[in-house]
Parts: sequence; C-alpha cells; structure tokens
Amino acid sequence: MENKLLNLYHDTGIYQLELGQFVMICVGLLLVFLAIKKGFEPLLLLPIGIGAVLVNIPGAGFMAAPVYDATGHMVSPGGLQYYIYHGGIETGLFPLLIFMGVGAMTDFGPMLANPKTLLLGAAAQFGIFATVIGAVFLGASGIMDFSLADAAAIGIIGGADGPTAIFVASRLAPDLLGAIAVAAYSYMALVPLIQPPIMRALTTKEERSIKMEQLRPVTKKEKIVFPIVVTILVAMFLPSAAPLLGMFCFGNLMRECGVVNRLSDTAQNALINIVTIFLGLGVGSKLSSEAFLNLETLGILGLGLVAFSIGTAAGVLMAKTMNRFSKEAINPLIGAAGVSAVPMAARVANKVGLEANKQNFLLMHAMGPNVAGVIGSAVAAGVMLSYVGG
Amino acid sequence: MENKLLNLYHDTGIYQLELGQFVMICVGLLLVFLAIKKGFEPLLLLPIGIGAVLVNIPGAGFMAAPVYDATGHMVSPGGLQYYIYHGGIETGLFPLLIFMGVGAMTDFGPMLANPKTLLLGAAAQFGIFATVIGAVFLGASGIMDFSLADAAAIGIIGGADGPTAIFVASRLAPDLLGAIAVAAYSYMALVPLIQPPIMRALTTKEERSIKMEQLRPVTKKEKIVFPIVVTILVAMFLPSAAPLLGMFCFGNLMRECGVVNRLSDTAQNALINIVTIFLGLGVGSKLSSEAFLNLETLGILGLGLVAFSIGTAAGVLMAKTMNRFSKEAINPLIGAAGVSAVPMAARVANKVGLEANKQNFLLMHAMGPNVAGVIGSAVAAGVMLSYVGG
Amino acid sequence: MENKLLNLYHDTGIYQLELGQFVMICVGLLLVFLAIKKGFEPLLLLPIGIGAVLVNIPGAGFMAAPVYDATGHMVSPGGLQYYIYHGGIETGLFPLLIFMGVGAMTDFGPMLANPKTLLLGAAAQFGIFATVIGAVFLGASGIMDFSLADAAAIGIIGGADGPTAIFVASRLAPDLLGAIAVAAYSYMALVPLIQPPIMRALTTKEERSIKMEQLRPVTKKEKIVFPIVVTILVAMFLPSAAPLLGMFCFGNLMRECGVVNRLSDTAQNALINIVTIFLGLGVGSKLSSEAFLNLETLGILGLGLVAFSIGTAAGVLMAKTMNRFSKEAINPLIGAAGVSAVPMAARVANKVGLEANKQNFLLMHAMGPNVAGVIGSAVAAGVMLSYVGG
Amino acid sequence: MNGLLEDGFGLMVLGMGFVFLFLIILIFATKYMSRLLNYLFPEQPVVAPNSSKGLNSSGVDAQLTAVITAAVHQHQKSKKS
Amino acid sequence: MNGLLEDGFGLMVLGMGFVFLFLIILIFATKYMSRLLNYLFPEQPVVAPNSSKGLNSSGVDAQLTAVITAAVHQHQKSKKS
Amino acid sequence: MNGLLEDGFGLMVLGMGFVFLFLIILIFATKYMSRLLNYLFPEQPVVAPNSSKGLNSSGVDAQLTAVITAAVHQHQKSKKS
Ligand code: NA
Ligand code: NA
Ligand code: NA
Repeated sequence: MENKLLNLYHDTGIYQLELGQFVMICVGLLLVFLAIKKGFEPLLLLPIGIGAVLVNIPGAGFMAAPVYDATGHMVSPGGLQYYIYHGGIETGLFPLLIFMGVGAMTDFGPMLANPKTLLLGAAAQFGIFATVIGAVFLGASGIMDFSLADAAAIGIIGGADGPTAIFVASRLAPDLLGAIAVAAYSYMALVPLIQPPIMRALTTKEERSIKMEQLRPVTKKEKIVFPIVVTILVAMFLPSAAPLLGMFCFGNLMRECGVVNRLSDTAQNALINIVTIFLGLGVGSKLSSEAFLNLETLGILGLGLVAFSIGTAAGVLMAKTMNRFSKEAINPLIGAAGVSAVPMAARVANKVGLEANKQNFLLMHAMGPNVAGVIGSAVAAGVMLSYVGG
Repeated sequence: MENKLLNLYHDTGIYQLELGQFVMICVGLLLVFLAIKKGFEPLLLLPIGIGAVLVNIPGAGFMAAPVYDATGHMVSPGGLQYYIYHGGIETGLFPLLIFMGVGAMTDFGPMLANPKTLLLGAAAQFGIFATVIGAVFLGASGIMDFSLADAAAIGIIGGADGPTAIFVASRLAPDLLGAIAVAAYSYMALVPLIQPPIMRALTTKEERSIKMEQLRPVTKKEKIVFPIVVTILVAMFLPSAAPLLGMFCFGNLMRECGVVNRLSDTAQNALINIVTIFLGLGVGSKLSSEAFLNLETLGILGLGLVAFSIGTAAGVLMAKTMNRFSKEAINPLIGAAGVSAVPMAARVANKVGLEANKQNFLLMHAMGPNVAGVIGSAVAAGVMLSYVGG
Repeated sequence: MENKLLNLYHDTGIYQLELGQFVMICVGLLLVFLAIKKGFEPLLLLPIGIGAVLVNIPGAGFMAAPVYDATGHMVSPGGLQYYIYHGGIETGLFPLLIFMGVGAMTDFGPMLANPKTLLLGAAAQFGIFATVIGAVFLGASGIMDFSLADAAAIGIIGGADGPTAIFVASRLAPDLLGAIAVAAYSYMALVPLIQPPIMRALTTKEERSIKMEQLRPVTKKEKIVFPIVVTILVAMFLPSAAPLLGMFCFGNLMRECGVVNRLSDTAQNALINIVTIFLGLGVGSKLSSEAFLNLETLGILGLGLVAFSIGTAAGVLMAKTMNRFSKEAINPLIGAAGVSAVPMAARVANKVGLEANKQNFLLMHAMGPNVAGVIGSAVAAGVMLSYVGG
Repeated sequence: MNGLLEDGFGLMVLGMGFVFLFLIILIFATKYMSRLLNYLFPEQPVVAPNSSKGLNSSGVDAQLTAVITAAVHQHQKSKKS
Repeated sequence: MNGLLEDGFGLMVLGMGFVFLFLIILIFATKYMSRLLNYLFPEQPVVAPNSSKGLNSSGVDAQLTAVITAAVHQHQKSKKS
Repeated sequence: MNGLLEDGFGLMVLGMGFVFLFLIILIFATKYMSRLLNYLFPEQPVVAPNSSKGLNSSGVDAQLTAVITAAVHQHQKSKKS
C-alpha cells in the first residue's frame, strides 16, 4: 500500500519533471499564447504548441512506442503522438494532404492573367538558397552541427510555405523538424513586421506608387488546364517535386473543374481540418528538449529570419530589374509577395502600396507572385530532395 | 558539381520516361478529360485519372515501398499511393466505407412498395455470369491469360456497381483492378448510350407505353426494418456477401432510423468524400503500363461492354416474362434498371419511356429494380468470393 | 460441381451458425432496438449493435486477421472490424479523439462560475471505487473471475463517461471491453430512470426546493485559460491521466480560443462523427459469445448499476454535507449530476427540481458538477492506470 | 473443353441460382415484413424520404443546445430583474 | 482476505483521495485564475457561449475571402469604367 | 573551404538555376496554353472565382435529389387525384 502510494508519487510530474521538459512546456505554452493572443498562424501553432506541451509531460507516454510480444500480440499500446508522427509525418502523408487542400483553396487567376509574375516568385526563392549557404557556413566553420541535408531543410524555411517545409524537413532532417516548422510558421505570421521595412528601403516613393494595368479576365478553361500543364512539366523536368506539386495541382484541378465540387469542398474543409489537427500534434511531438534546446535551434531561428528578409529583397529587386526591360510597369512591392506566405504577403504589398498612393490597389497584382512563390518553393524543394538524396 | 548536375538530369522525367509510362500518362489524362468534359462519373474517374498520371511519373516514387532498417527505423518513406493502396484498397476498407455511404444515400422506398421488382434486379445479374463465361472462353482457348478468379472479377463489371467491382477485384485479381475499375465506371457513365438501343430492340412501342400502377406509400417502420432483414438473410444464406451488404445495410439503417442523423450525414458527405479521393488515387495506382497495356485490358473493356448489354437485355426480358404471369402490368423498360448504375439506369428507363408516351413517368418504378440490382450484384459478388476462394 | 455446391452450403450461416453466435446476433439486434426505439444513446449503441451482429456472422470474417507470406506480401486481407479494432481501439486513438471532440463541445462556464461544484463531481466518483470493491469481492470470493485490472475497468462504468470507460477497458481488460462499453452506454441512457428514486429518497422536499443563487457571468479569458490550467495540473500531479484530459482540454481550448473555429467545428462534427462510427463497430467486435455470454457479463451489468446508484447517492450526500458548512445554499439534487452522463444527468436534476418547485430551474447549476464529473472520472481513470499498471 | 470452362459454367449456374434464390427469399421476407409491420403498427404512411433539414442536429448537440439556450434565457431574465 | 481485496481497498483509498485532492487543487487554481484574470483584465463579462454562427469562417478562409472579394470589386469597378 | 561548403554552393547554383529555368518554361507554357485555349474556344471570359454557392451539391447528390424530388411530386399529385 505504501509501496503503491510511493509508485503513484513517482509517477507524478512533480517527481519526474526534468528542467528541459519544463522549459519545453513553457515553449509550447508560449506558442499557444502567440497563436491565440497575437494571431500567429493559429491553425497550426495552436496544435503545435499543445503537442509540445503534451509530449513533454513526463510519464504521459504520448510518444511511447507500442510493444508487441513475439507472436505479434500488443503488450502495451503506443502514445497518440507516436501514431500520428510515424503514421502521417514520417510517411509524408499529412503535408501532402494539406498541400492538396491548399491547392483546392488557391485561385491561379491573377497569375494566369500576368504570367510574367512567375519570375518574381522565382527570384524570391533566393532567400532559400542564400540561407542554405549561411547554414553551410555555420556547419563548415564548426559553429553548429549542420550537414548539407540540415542546411537544405533549414533553407526551405525561406519558402514561407508550411507544408513544403515540413515535407522537406521530414525527409532531410527529421531531428530539426520541430524547430523548422516553428520558425516557418512564426515568420509567416511575422511577415507584416518583417517585410515592410525591407520593401521601403529598396524602393522609392515613386516606385511604390506605380499603378499597374488592369488584369485581363481569365477563362474557366485556362484555370482547368493550368494545373495539368504544371503536372506535366513537373513530370518532365523535376519528378522529385511531383509529390508536392502533383497533389497541389490535383487539389486545384478539383476546385476548378466544376464537376467534383463535393470532393473539392471536403478537401478544403473536413479533410484539411482533420489533417491540420493531426499535423500540429505530430509536429509538436518533435519539440522535445533534446531536439530543441540547443544552439542549432537558435541558428535555425536566426537563419529563418535571414531567409525571409533575403527572399523579400530578391523579389523586390527582381521587380525593379524587370521594369528596366519591360514596357508594362510593375510595382516593385508585389515582388515581395513572391516569398509566398499566401495571402499575407500579398496583403502586405497592398498595404505598403496604399501608404504611398491611396488609390493604388495592388492586392490582385500581388496574388500572382504570391501563388507563383508556392510553385517556386516546391520546385526548390524538389531540387533539394534530388540533390541531397542523389 | 558536374556530377550533381548529371544526377539532376538523370532524375528528370525526360531522361527516364519510358514509352509505357508516357502512354499511361496519356491514358490518365484521357480519363481526366472524359471526367471533366464528358461528365464520365467524375467523382471517381478524375481521381483515378490523376492517380494514373502520378504513378507513372518516373522517379516520383508514388508507389515506392518504405524501407526500414533492421531495428525498424524508417530509412526511406514510401509514396503516397503506396500507403493508400495497401492501407485502404488491398485491405478492402475503402470500398466497404464507400458502400456504407451509398447505403446511407439509398432510398429503398420504391422497392419496398413493389418487392416483385427484386426479380428484375436478379435477372440483370445474368450479365455478370455470361461475362464470366466469355472470359473463361478467352482464357481456356489460350487467347488471353485469364484464370477463373480473373474471369469472376471481370464479370462483376456487369454489376454496374463501382465499389463492389473494386472490392471483388482487389480480392480475386488485384493486377486487373485498374482496368476493371476503369471499365466499370466508364460503362456506368455510358449507360445512357449503351442501354437505349437494346431496350428499344427488345420491346414494342406498346410495351414501352405501359403505364404502371401508382406505388403504395411505404411506412418509416418498413424502411427501418428492411436493412435488418437483409442483414439477417445474408448472415443465414451467404456470409461471404456480408462485408458488402452488411456495411450497405448499416449505412441505410443510419439513414432511416432517424436517431443518428449526424452519423448518417457524415457517412454521406465528409467520410464518403474523403474515401472517394483516396479510393480514386489508389485505383489509379494500379494503372501501370505493365498491368494495363496488354491484350487482357482490351478483353476486359470488350467483355465489360458485353456484360452491360446482356444485363440490360436480361432485365428487359425478365420484365416481359413477368408480364405473362402477373396481373399488374410491368413496363419492361424498368427491367433495364436492374443492372444498378444508380440512379443513371433508372433515369434512362424514364427517358426512353417518355419517348414512347409523354405522360409515362417511370422514374420511381425504375428505382425499385435499380436498388435491387445493387443487392443482386453484391450477392453475386458473395457467390464468387465463396466459389473461387473455397 | 456438387463439390462446389456443397462448399457453398458449408459456407452458409445456416450450416455454420453456433448457438452462441445466434444469441449474440440477438443481443446486437436488441441493442439496435434499444437505440432506435427507446433512444438509448443511439449514436454509440446503434453502431455497437450492428458491430455485434456483423462480427458474429459465421464465416463473414469481420475480425479475420490478415495473412502475409514470408516476403510481406498480403495473402488474404483482414476483416473490417479487425482493422478498426486494432488500429483505433487497441491503440487508444479513437477514444482520445472522441474525448477531444467532447472537449470541443463542452462549456465550462457554469463550473467556472461556481468552482465549488467540482467537489460534487469528485464525490460522485465514489461510485467508481465502491464498484471496484464489489468486483474485487466477487473475484476474491471466487464467484467470478475478476482480477484487479478487471475490477478497475468495471468500476469505471460508474464514471458515466463512454470514451473514458472504453479507454480504460482497452488498456486494463480488453476482453471485458464489449460488456463494459454496453453497460456504460446503457446506464447512461437509463440515467432518467436510475437517478430520480435515489435522489428523492435522500432528500426532503424542502431541500429539493432550494433555489440557488444566480451564477456570475464568466469571461472569455477565464474560459480560455481554464483548459490550460487543467493540463498543467494534470502534468504535475497525474501524468497517467494526461492522454484523456490533455486531449479533452485541447478540444476545449480549440472551442474557446476563438481563433481556430474551423478546427473546433471539424472536431465537433466530421471528425467525431467518423470516429464514432468506427468506435461503435470496433467495440461491437468485442461482443463475441466467448467474451460476452458468461457469468462475468452479468456481474458487470449488475456492478455497473450499483456504480451509477452509489455515484448518484454520493453526489447528493456530498451536496447535503456542503450545505452544512457553506453559506450559499446548494440544492442537493445537482450533486447527482456529478456522475457526468453529460447533459442527461443535469437535465434529470432540473426535472426533479421542477417537480418540487415549479419555479426552480437547476439546469445551469447542475451543468457545473456535470462537467466536473467528466474531469473527476478522467482523474480516477488516471489513478487506476497508474496503480494497476505500476 | 477443360476444367476452367467447367468451373466457369459451374459458377454461372450456382451464381444465377443463388442470386435468384436469395432475391426470391427476400421478396417473401419483405412482403411478410411489410404485412406484419402494417398489421402490428397501423400508422399514417409516409413516403417522403428523410428530409435533409435538421440533418446536423444530433441528439447530443440538440441536448447541449437546449441546455445552453435555457441557460442564456435564465441569465437574460436575471439581468433584467 | 487475500491480496486482491487489499489491492482493491488500496485502489479505493488512493483513488478517492487523489480525485478529491486533484479537484480541490483545481478549485483553488480556478478561483485564483479567475481572480487574477479579472484583476489584470477587467472586462465586460460575457456568459453566452461561443455562438455557432460564423463557425465555418476560419482565419485563412476569411483572408482568402477578403482577397477574392476585393478582387471581384476591383474588376467590377473597372468594367463599369 | 571544404566539401560541405562546395556542396552548398552547388546546391545554390543548381537550385536557383532550376527554379528560374522551370518557372520560365512555365511562363511560356502558360502563355502558349492561354493563347491556344482562347483561340480554340473563344468564350465569354469569367474572372469571378468559383462561387462557393452550391458547393455541397455534387453530381451524385444532385441526381439523387432530382430522383427524390420527382418521386415526391408524383406521389403528391397522385394523392390529390
Ligand atoms: Na515560397
Ligand atoms: Na448491379
Ligand atoms: Na464521471
């Protein structure tokens, strides 16, 4: 009896809690606070934060592996996050299903009306690769313990695209997955703070006041055929990007084709919501003290900020360069939307544009590079998976 | 560096693409075209078509099996379609869940009002078994490589019921699953073209003009008890049909009982939609060039057409036979609805009936044999699974 | 041919059916009848009843394990309920997801307005532990074959909380899972019959007429912070309850935080409905004749009734005791709501209160102990898992 | 003519036989069921299918809603007084 | 009286003890939480539960909707001019 | 300067190269696609995104609804007569 009482005491968190776990529970609660109070990408950061709290409760066994006896009979069941992480994140299923849902929510109309803006989406990916160099420097100089695969996974934070970052990190650097996902979603939430100073520094007021030509109307047929064209190009040129872009285009095709509305509706609602809850809990399960409380995490957070900044700058500068060669003027602010972070970055471009000229509505023009940035970072992800894996 | 560049080139689809894969991508795109432009059962054929495109992208690894090291740690994750196919189709889960949802969408009222029409649903299954004989002939004569299990799986195309066909094929002839599913859904979409000539050829204008007696009203209690009666009869007489019919009746009971509307609603919407997306991608994964680009596929497509035609004819002829012995006249057109293809075949019967007599609305009368055909082909499937497996 | 015919006959239920299976099919149909006709917790008992029917169909193979050859290739697929039970119930996933959804449906407002009522939720758990003693007596005296783990799992029926009971039973006494779940949900449905006589016997009319003070308004902030506080306390004091209460609080936080309404909505609808269908079929799979048709089941049903009764009495008596020490009067009827069975027990308290005084609306006051009872039995579950497992 | 063909014909005969047998039994079972039910519970017949209205309101939800609604009413009343 | 019975009583004592202990701690924690929150953020109280209106409009959706709405407006304006 | 750094630069050059290459190809493909489609099927352009109305009505559902509606009508008519 006293024995049992002692057992019960030994089972409590008070007895078992290690400092690292305590700190990580606080980190989880901080994410929950940021999600609820500051509106930091709450759909992901709230489940991630709670996932971090739960996985760090000592003795709760949320990441416990199931135990089987020799005949395959279950002796002790695994924890919830064990099943979620190994079933949906390690396998890559959840990020791909989220990407399908995002595809079903994306309207490529503004991009199809002005395909040139794809160049802005390409330029902004420079943030990804500049960050890779940064991480590689830190690794080569011995300051931090980053391999090439780690560097690639860290770089993808600059893609400003959550599911892409999680997909790449789960394949190239599973240990860094937690920090990378937290950095990606946090900076996406911080886009309205990170981007405007850079955008203002690199442009004159005249440039920011440029009014762009009205977008041409886009037909339903173009919208239907476009995802098929992308899929074929991916199949031809970069199969390693096919899981991401194939599912994205599948979702978009369901949206645009008009004959499977009930599937498109489910992909955008019930399915993506269910997967988002699980993805968050699964990502949170990687926020253990061993994986998170080290110098590398600081490096990742720092490099992620650099990645967003360089991506923003590269997009703006590319727009300015295009203005030299093109007849139709491009407001360089929409270049910043090329980092993706849909639709936040486009709204930032619109807002900064309105500051310079109250009649200048850039929102739709910025949506072009914005969705182009999603394609751009998925392509970058494909190159990385092929280059680092091959 | 040049090495890496070469690697990247070797990873491209352009370098790797084989002719068979190219042809299968085109087949996938054809299915997508038929789904969107021609309205061929788009809910299934669109995901199947995209699934076929994705699985044939060389190097994209959509069907790659996961690799584990000796300690059970994952070395490389599997592809999306690998998990979907092995998790949901090989196991039979997805077709059964679809069948549950279809049950929750089915109204047995018209059949309960006129149970005799079950005979029409039985007769139309002759298409299934005549096709088995056809396939067995092709196999026995050495023209094509069909076993008895293959022949049975091909025959079930004549059941005009997608999930039943997929369920049987996944158990008896997994290699033919792709072709069988494509044939089943394509011909279901072609019912308005396949059936009318046969219906007109086998009936006189007078027969087509027969007005049927008003259906009696059916009480809620009858609708509730009916799925339980079917389940008990299946348990007594044909347990091998119990997975299909048990889930179908469970779905129907949820619909009719009136006390679990939220479950019925989910079974008819979120759940069936999610499973449909996965089922399509999983079936598409079987559209590989090795499995599809051969003589057998032509045989399957040909035999499937024969199956639909014979089933239609058998239903019509059974209705004419019943007219000889029954007092109440039956319009033989509703016999054609016995092949299932709910509710398309019933609408075809209605349309052909209206051509003969503008005041003759057969829709509700045709719904009886239409849903009876679903039960009939599930029973046929049970016999096959028992006969071929036993 | 005659051989095949004989095979087919040998496959029929008529040939194979054993008496035990026949009885269990009747038990399943009885549950379906109670669910539909008597409104006994139909969301769970309908799927459980159908699950019991299906699993007892001889030769249908709903619980068949899949067979793999040496290379890992599937030789014969498993049954639907095999996958559901082993994938979702043995692992604990389904009860936890249901609990998350219930959390997203729960309003802690009335409890926060009057935290004292938590004591009533604590007292009512005495039903659980008194029942443990009863089961242990039956086991120790050799009348029934109950171990300590069995006794704990049986006791949790008194928690009047379905997912908690299923979660505990799946861990401590999987063989009794079917009977325990059936008892738990049946008695929850019978709360309006079981509780009132006990409530009337233990109170005077004056006590039942006590009007309680108006509840103070509760702020949104309190509702947001409360689930976090519970999670932290659980982490500190009883990690073994963290799976249940962590998911419950996660669901409640999604509900109250106001920034993830689409996730909260899905957790309360599509997700919980899907899981409920599966949970029911999975629990039904444990209603086999070997596990159910024995003396122990009678013991479980009897003890379950005792548990509910003692829990009700303990809640009422605790309220009367509190009245001796507290200034603010508590209507002892709301103590009965402490068994949980949300919101049925609260409505019963309200109804019995109205009988005594037509102006006395106790509903909101009873919601406090009602939701406190959910926490209380989850805590009790945690103690059991820790005590019996440790 | 080999075993495969024989098996095929066997499957056809057994299959069609069984399908007819089962559905004929079902006809009788259905008719008997209907007669029995309408004899035991003579009721106003309805043929209109379950309307999809209120499809979202489940038992649990409805109860919760009732509880909450009552609570809100009570509070609103008390605020006025 | 054997070990099983003893274990059972142990479980009862420990269990009820822990349930009361935990819920009493929770009472104090809840009261303290409420007092602290209402002290730090004195606000207009609301007791009405989260109404289910607008339950479908998420952050992302709402943003997308805003973007799309703005776009449509812009185009409609431009068509008129 | 070691192999890691070299690999990193290689990844950057290849990566940015490939991103630009792919998106430039996509620009041309998109433009060509649009021109071809608008040449082959000159139609009234629409820019308004798929309205979310009717999102719940699928093919199957719509057909079922049609069937059911027709049935109800027929019965209602027959009751009057
Ligand atoms: Na991007
Ligand atoms: Na059929
Ligand atoms: Na309880």
